[in-house]
Amino acid sequence: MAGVDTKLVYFSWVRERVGKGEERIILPEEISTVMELLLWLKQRDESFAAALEFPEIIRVALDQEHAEHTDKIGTPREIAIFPPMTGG
Amino acid sequence: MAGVDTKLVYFSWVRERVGKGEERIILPEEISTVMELLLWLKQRDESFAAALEFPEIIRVALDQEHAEHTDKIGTPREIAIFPPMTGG
Amino acid sequence: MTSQCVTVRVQSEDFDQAVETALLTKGRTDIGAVATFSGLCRGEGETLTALELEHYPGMAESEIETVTNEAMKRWPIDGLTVIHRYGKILPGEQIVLVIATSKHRDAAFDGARYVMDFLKTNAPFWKKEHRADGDDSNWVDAREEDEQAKARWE
Amino acid sequence: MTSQCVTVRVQSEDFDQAVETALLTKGRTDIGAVATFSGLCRGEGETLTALELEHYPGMAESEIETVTNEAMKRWPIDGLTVIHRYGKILPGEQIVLVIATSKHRDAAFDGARYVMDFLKTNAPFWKKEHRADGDDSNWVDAREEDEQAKARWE
Repeated sequence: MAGVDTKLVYFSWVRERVGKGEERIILPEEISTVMELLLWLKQRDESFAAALEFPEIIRVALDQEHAEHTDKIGTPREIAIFPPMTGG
Repeated sequence: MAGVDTKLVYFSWVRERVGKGEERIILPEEISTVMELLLWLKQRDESFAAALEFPEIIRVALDQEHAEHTDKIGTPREIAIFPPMTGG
Repeated sequence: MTSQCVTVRVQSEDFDQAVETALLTKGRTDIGAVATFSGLCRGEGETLTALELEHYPGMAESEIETVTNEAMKRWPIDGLTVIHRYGKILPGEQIVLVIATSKHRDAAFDGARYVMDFLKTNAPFWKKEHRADGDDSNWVDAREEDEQAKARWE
Repeated sequence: MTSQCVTVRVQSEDFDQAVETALLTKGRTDIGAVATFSGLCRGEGETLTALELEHYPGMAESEIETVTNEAMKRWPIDGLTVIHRYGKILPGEQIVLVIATSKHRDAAFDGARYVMDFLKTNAPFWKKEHRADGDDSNWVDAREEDEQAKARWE
């Protein structure tokens, strides 16, 4: 988990606000849960602050499976961050 | 109501058991409700006895509208008698 | 096309679901949901060769219209088409079609199911079985589940 | 054809409901009920010129498969087809299709509606509006009703 090279992918207005569809990051050691990841990303820069202004509404998927904000992140290869879905 | 010339129509196995699809009858004066009609028809002959063996399950429509067994018959032009429906 | 359109047909001929759907949706951009039900004749493990549907002409149409009117009152439905066949119908063939269109899916789903539930128990149709063993005397029994299905809307 | 068949497709191309229905029903005499839902793009009184659907490739398919598997476990469904489009979709065009077939109508209706309810809130798709006034920046908000609709199955 800590210090692991991970792919982040963004969708919808989260993607637009952060200004990119994906990136690779090294997850800091101190990040354990999904919510901790969102709060850490939010303080990276203004774009992330805008995208993750209300982290409680943001959805996260770990290796393409929905995760709760309290879930441990573990060591996924891919973490997706996106707004509530509006398909169908 | 009483003594009125009325068309009776039969469907499904009621029609088969009474041996005809329709007939005209003079409704006897003493018949007031739908159930009274069924019980009167039942004692007409063996065919009606077989068709209306269990009058409580038989459905009746007065001028093409469903009627309850306790409903007054009134003076319909057409009375339909049939088993529970199995469409759809 | 008007904003509400109800079609009820009782016929011996088969119908084309795609044609009926297009009649309700073509050229319109205000419909978000189309819920469709079609009922088919089952062969019951090849014991049936056909169903023969008897109906009460006039009352069949008017009972279906009563049901569609009630559905249009209960839900914001834009279009509602109900077609019910009579006569001899072979296994695999279509018996009944209900299409409900609306802005949102709940009204379309509820409308279509409501019409089917009431049609089953209120519309004057009766099904007779033609059996593979040559016995053509059996009428399909009404199902208690169909009465219960109607009760859920009360 | 096997007795249970599930098809899930995520694609940009349009689909033909009649073709998909025939794939589930053709040559079969054991299916009594076909429940179909199609979701169309609404023009919202001509304020919209198109919807642009973004999706998460891979996860979109696997989330729909999770929902279809659950539906197959819950109800005696014979066939289940789900097709969801992505990309630019014009008002009046089709977005999503769900077809559920079964012996009886309750399983077909329940299965189709269950899949739609979960697909709405669980499948990773997002709709962006292209507006007639030139504003292409608005993403459709998730509806509280859709969360409630999912809750009714618990």
